[in-house]
Amino acid sequence: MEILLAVTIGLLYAAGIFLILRRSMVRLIIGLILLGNGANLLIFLLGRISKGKPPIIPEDSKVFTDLYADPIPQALILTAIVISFGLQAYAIILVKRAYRVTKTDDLEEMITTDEL
Amino acid sequence: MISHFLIWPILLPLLSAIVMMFFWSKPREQRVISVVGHFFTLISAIFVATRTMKGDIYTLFAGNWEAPYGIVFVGDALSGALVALASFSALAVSIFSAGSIGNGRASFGFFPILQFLLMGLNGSFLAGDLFNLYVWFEVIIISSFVLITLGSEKAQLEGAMKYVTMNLLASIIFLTGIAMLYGLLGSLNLADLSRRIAESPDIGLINTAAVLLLVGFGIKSALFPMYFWLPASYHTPPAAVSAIFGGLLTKVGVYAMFRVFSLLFIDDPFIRKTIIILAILSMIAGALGAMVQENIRKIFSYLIISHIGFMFAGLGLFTELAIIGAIFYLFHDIIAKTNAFLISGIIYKIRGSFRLENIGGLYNQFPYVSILFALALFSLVGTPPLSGFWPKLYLLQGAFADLNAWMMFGILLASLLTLLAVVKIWIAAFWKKPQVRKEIQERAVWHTLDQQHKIILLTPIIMLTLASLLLAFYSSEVGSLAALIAQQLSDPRIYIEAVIPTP
Amino acid sequence: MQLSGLIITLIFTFISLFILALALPSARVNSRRSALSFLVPFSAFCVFAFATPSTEQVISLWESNSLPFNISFKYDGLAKLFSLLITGIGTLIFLYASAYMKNTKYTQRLLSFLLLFMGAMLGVVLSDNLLVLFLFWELTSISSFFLIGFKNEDDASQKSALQALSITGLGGLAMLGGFILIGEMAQTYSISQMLSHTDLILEHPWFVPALLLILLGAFTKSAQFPFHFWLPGAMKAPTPVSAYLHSATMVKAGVYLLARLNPIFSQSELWFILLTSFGGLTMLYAAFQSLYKTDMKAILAYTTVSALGVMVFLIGMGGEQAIVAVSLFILVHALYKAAFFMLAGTIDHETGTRDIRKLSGLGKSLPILFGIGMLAAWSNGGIPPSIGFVGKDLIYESTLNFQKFSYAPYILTAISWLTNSMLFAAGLLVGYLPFRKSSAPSHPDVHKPSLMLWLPPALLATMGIVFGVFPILVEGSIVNPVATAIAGVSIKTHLVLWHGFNTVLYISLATLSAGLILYLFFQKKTPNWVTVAEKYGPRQALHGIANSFISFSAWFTKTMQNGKLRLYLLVILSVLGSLLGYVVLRETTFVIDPQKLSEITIYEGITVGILITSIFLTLFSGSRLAAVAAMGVVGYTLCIIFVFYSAPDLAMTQFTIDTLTVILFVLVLYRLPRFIRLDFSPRHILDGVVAIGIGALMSIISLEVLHRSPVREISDFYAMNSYLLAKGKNVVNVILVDFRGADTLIEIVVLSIAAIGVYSLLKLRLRKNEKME
Amino acid sequence: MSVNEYLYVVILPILAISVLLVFIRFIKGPGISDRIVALDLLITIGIGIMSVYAIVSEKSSFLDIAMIFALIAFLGTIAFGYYLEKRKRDD
Amino acid sequence: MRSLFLMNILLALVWVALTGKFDYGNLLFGLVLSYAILWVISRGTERESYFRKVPRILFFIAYFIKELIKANIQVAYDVVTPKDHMKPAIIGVPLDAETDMEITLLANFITLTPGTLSMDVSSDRKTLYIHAMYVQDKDEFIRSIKDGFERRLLDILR
Amino acid sequence: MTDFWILVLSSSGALFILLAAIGILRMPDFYLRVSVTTKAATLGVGLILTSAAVAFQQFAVTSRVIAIIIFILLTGPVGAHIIGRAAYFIGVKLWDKTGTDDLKGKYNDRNHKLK
Amino acid sequence: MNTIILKTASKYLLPLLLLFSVFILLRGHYLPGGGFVGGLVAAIAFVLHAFANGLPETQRLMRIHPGFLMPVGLAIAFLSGIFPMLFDLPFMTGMWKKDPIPVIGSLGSALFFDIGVYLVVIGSSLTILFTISETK
Ligand code: NA
Ligand code: NA
Repeated sequence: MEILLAVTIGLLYAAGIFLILRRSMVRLIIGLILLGNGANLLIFLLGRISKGKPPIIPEDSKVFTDLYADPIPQALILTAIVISFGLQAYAIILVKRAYRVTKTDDLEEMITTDEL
Repeated sequence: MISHFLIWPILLPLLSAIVMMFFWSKPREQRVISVVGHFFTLISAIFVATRTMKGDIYTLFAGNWEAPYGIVFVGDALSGALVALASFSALAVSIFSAGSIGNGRASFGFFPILQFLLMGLNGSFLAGDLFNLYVWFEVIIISSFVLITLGSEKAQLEGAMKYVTMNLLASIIFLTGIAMLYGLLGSLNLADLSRRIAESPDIGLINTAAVLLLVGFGIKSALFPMYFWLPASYHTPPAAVSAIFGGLLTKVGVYAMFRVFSLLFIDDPFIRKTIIILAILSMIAGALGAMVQENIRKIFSYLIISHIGFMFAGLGLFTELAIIGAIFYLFHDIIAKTNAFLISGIIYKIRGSFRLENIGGLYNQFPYVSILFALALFSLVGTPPLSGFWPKLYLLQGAFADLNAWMMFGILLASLLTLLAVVKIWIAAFWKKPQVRKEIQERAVWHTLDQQHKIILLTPIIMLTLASLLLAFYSSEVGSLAALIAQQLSDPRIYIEAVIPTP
Repeated sequence: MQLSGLIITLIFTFISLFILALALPSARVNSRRSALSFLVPFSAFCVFAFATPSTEQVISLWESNSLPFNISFKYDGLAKLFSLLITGIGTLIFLYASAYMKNTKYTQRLLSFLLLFMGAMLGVVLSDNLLVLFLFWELTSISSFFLIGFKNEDDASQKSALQALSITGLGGLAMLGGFILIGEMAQTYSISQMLSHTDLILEHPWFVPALLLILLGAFTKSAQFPFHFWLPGAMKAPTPVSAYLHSATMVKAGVYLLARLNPIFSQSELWFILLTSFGGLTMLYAAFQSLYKTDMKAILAYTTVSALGVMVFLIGMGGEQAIVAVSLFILVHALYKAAFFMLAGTIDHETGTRDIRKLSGLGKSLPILFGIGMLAAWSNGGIPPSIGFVGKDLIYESTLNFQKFSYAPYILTAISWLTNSMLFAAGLLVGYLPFRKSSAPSHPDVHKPSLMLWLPPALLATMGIVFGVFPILVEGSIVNPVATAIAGVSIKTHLVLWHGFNTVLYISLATLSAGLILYLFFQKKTPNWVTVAEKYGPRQALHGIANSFISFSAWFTKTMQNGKLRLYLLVILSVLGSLLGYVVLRETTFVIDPQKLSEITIYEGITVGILITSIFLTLFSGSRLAAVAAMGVVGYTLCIIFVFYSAPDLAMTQFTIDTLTVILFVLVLYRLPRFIRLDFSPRHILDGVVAIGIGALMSIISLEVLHRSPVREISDFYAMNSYLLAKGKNVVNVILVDFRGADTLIEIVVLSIAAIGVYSLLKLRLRKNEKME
Repeated sequence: MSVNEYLYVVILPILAISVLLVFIRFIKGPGISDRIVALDLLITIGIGIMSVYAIVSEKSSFLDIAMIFALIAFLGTIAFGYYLEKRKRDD
Repeated sequence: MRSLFLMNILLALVWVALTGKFDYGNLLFGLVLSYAILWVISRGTERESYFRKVPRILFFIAYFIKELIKANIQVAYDVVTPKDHMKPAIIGVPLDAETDMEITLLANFITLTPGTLSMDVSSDRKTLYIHAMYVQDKDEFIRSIKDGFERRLLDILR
Repeated sequence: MTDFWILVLSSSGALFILLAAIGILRMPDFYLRVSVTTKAATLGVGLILTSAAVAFQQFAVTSRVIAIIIFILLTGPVGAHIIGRAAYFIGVKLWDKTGTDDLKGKYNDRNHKLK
Repeated sequence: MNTIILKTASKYLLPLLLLFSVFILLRGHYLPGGGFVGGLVAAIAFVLHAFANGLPETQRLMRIHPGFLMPVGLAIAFLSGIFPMLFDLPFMTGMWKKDPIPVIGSLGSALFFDIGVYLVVIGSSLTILFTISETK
């Protein structure tokens, strides 16, 4: 399974990168979101995966009696997800505003600030 | 040493921001709270700095969970100094903003976000945990996103598209590096990581993380060839925003590089060499860019890139002299760049434009202000005995010790080109006959301001120039502080021992 | 010793105070205050005149504890000569300037910059520490920039100031590089101490670059060919500035530096070759050019360049006679050149022109000036009994006795003779031609200049004769100590005006006759090739280099920063990909050990299959909404994976956030245009290669990491203490609100900022006057 | 065969096949509305899978995720409906 | 009616608390018990309708489940067999239901049974448009809806 | 006994879900797909959830199951209604064998008000 | 969207979802859930209501601007973070009331912190979504 997930991670990165290299702002944002997903999955995978063992202490005990999945990557991803949500929301709205103001979705037409 | 005081430079901006959010659409109250908040933050930051510069390293275990289990805030000499400098620059910008940011932006969160930005900066400097550093970085970038687009002018939005994209990419790369390190070492605490890396057999894999962080932080600090977002965007927001960005944002990347590459990644010749090459190319590429720009803020923007190269050069060499040079330059650059952009703001108020062809005549019209500006600008250049000169001496010595001719060449060439770029500004904006153009005339509001308002706008520049002069005047002391920092950076054991004492 | 330190400190403090005093009050003319400013250089002059130089003593004022930057001074013969010139001529210049600039705006600004400049020059010549010297050196460049550009609204002034600063700045920084090199080689930046470590420098592999860098600094400052052109250009400055900077002080800083470092470098063959060739070329070329100038200041500028060439040439030759010759020549030249400049200035001041073609017969109306001109020309020409005559003798003596290579005496003497002849002719053009009897005087009823416009040059010109008659006045007090300092060994010569009829005297006579001939036949119409030489000469060459450098900068900047985000990202990602690729290829083994991996069940297979399909759907969908929906599916599938692998909190959050993101998109999307069609282009291949490359690297790296055994120390701590210490059973939540609660606090800050950002992006509409603040 | 095995061997595969089938519809479309319905159905099946998973792994907390799924799938559908309505109106 | 319902639940909870046995069986028993008690004490008052409605609701649920299964089988047959027997149509059904609650519940129940889908309600709230899979005869369909779900639903709600 | 109910409930649930899945793939037009899927899936998921309640036999689990079922019953049809009507006025075609269309022409094109 | 069916449903869904969100918030320390998800669910409840009834109606219902919840939540989180400092404990140290209470479990500063998170999440997501829906 790890191999499959590793390949998926690779694909998420590749797809994200391919999309951010496009001219359309919408694709750009989607690409960034895919990259974010890739990074989250990477944290998850590299924190090692284990099936059916949520890191929740059973009701009747005070410590784990069984094996449990590493909770740290989960907490990290959770934080990362929420943060990316904020950033993505902002980016999406930025795209909307930029489109309204510049009248184009084509990033190659937004070059005025780079001119001498 | 457990020390509550480390948290105040983080909490005070947060507190001020929260209070301001309760005064959401009351710009007048916000301006006062902003300045007061920044002032107290500065006090707390100076408190931190004066303690850390004695050589002790202070820690604060958030939640009372000892390292490496909880999040630890660490104040060593570098962190302390940067917290103080950042808070100082922020106070200057805050005063400037109080005088220059109109009610439009002020009633849409400008001031709270300025506080959040400072909070993020101070947090980054004090973070002793890699993931915590990531989160602080996010605070910084989102605040900067908002500040850079606040107002939604066309240029702002276009610049922000690039700024946002590249910064988000950098964050993702950073996060990827964190994933690698956690996967390999099972820890996030910097000291703990350092300890584990020293014993790890997987240095090869750890180097991939090093590369990821190099690129991630490289983008954030506008290192060649990852700087594109900077000249595309820094000249678009209000001058106050450019100032705090120019002074502090890229520096956090530099700081993070220093922290991570001193503590975590052991000496890998390939990576060191890469850093040196990119540093030299930054110096030159940035300076070349500055040479040909016609917009004051763009000139400064490119100079940021060029001067980031100086700091990275020190990091790449990583000898004591080189680190001293880089750290000293870092201190100097925070002050000088903030000041430069604030000056551009005043010039805009006077002439209504940032473009050189629209300015002129300042020297004859405002001789004393001009001399003040000249001091600031020549500090930026590094004309001896002003502050930028001293770190370069260390760097040149360091480069010689390494027999690195290219680096010496880069530093000297970049210095020369910086001089020429600034002189170009001087001639065009200060000497040349003033250009009067109808279409920009209405934006030149200086003459409509009352005396008090003008003083508010000039105060931060005087503050920063004085600070710059102090850096120069006490160059020997600053050098000693930088030497202390270099010593702390060169020996991770000091840091580790402070954070996770051996029982 | 302590006393000298005190005195030097006092002098600098004094100067600084006066700079402030002049600069602060107002920009308006305040002639009384400006007139008094001459007291500063004058009192300093007196101090220097009575101070006894010492070759041994170094006065240390301040030591840096982390840099080799020690403010230490040394007052030896060389320093004394220059200090006296700087303050002495400075005094006269201040007197002259306050008269000359009487009705000009911003006189005080000029005087304060002059003072600043003077202080800097004193610093240069007194410093014993190379870095301190560099500091003052740069200050002279900066202050002269302000002086040359004094008429700051004038286009030509701006240009020449920029030109001067560019060249001296270039040289200065090169010199700094050279200083660092030799300082580090010798392990000291003290010039005095360096003298005992010359072997360390000469034997270092980087000796040649170090020498070249230092020479670049000295040559640019002292206007050696091919960097000479900034000096004539700098004549845009008001005449007092020209007189000060370009006769006695700034341009001689380069010569000073060469003289100062001569003991260190003189053993090197390269030193000799470079100094004599550049010096020789400069003196000939500039002297020749001076003959074809019509502006008095231009003539003087070129002769100055030529004279600087002579000095460099002499230092390069070395040997006792040459060193003595240069020691004397520095003094001589300063006296007559400053006089000439002030003379030119006064003529200009009274007649309004400096063009020698428009000036004639002034001797009648301005007899005093005529006298000054003649005296200066006397000295310049080396006609007895002027001190110039002594100097010229010494030059010829040194060239005649030079034996380093065959024919050397002939060649060197010939060059000197030619140069001197032309310089004499040029001197006549300035000092005699405008006053020469004329049937139609150009300015018959010109005003008599005020006292301060003629007294200073008159004093200087007279001194040239006085010293000639009594060379003893300068012999022991100046020339010998200077020569000793330059040579690095004790020199004691005896200066005499009259050596009898010898070869040297014949050559001197030949010089005078040749000069007279040149003067008489000097061509009013400049031959074409002279103009061409200037036009396509070094100035054009350097301008061309500078211009192509700027074009290159522009091209480079535009190419890098072409505005296209795609390019930016591609560059960044290529850097990432190649660095990462290199490290990964170097380090990884590519072994997959199935033992360490878990098996794939069919559900997981299907889940991942859907995930991958959705990724492709997102990639290649032509419809935006479909792409967004597919992206949503990607998130949902991840969520299922989180469910499979024991992360319920994560699954919940991922699912919620994914949906909200899709909703956000949906709310925004209908305002956006449709996708541009995804036509295939070569760009896609490039992008694809980078994308797939990095993707593959990520896969490889993750598999590699998975082959290492995990470290669970911290997780185990959390698991153990989650309930016992933090009273929660959902460890993930306990991490979020307690173990790593600080992260969460920051995170909600991020969310708030993002919300404010969205709000302001959409709601804020600026009023017109608020657009840029 | 225990209940768990049965769920594993029979029920989950059926659900997995259902997911595949629906996903084919999702890919095929043709219209955006078809995709939305397919997505909604996918999530609904996801709730089923999670319930089964909860039984199999004896962790009732998966039902919580199911709850969230149910809730949000609805919001998604509403949002898409909103989009379709807006888009038409603004064309 | 509402107060009675609340009272019923409250009493059941009190029962659970008294017995201290917190599970569904006990709660259900408590509900039935308190229902019975309430019914006894409310006989003859106008509040009696509550006690008529509860059985009706139960009947309605049974009816709904029956319809659900019946229709599901019909659809299942159609879905599984290759030949399509559908005869779809969109039919406007005139409504007797008036309040928001009535209309919404009706529409939802119709949608929940296979083969029918409530498309929309007219602005005047007089017509419910239903997409149905098997419409042999329009009037027959309308009648089946009105007599089936609508009547039973309104019986409960009114 | 418990196991039996789990088997029955989960099997029938899974079958209904499969039915919905086949239905969405096989049905000729959008409206028919919605028609088929909403209820079959709702029913199927409801059954599976019930089997979970049976399996755990805990108060907390059962209440959650009930909550989810109520929620699904409440939202499923509303969602179908929303998406169905939206599809109608963006012009998603009806199957060509569709008989009467009482909605035809009743929507106001501008504000989507239904006459 | 102009449909009574959705409007009616949303009227009942809103309280249901809000209740649910608080439930999720409170149980987070023991079972999956917590401030984030809880806040998001609450936000979704209002968003649904807004979709059905139009934004003005929802805003009228909420009475305050959702953005106001952000400083309130931040302030609660901030205070729960500095509260321990009054007792000379480091920033954000968890402090607990001795005896647990039902449903929630132990009452402690972490819970207040989570409530802060909850409010900020509601405030920010609603601010984002509402602003977007409001703006053309
Ligand atoms: Na967190
Ligand atoms: Na949580």
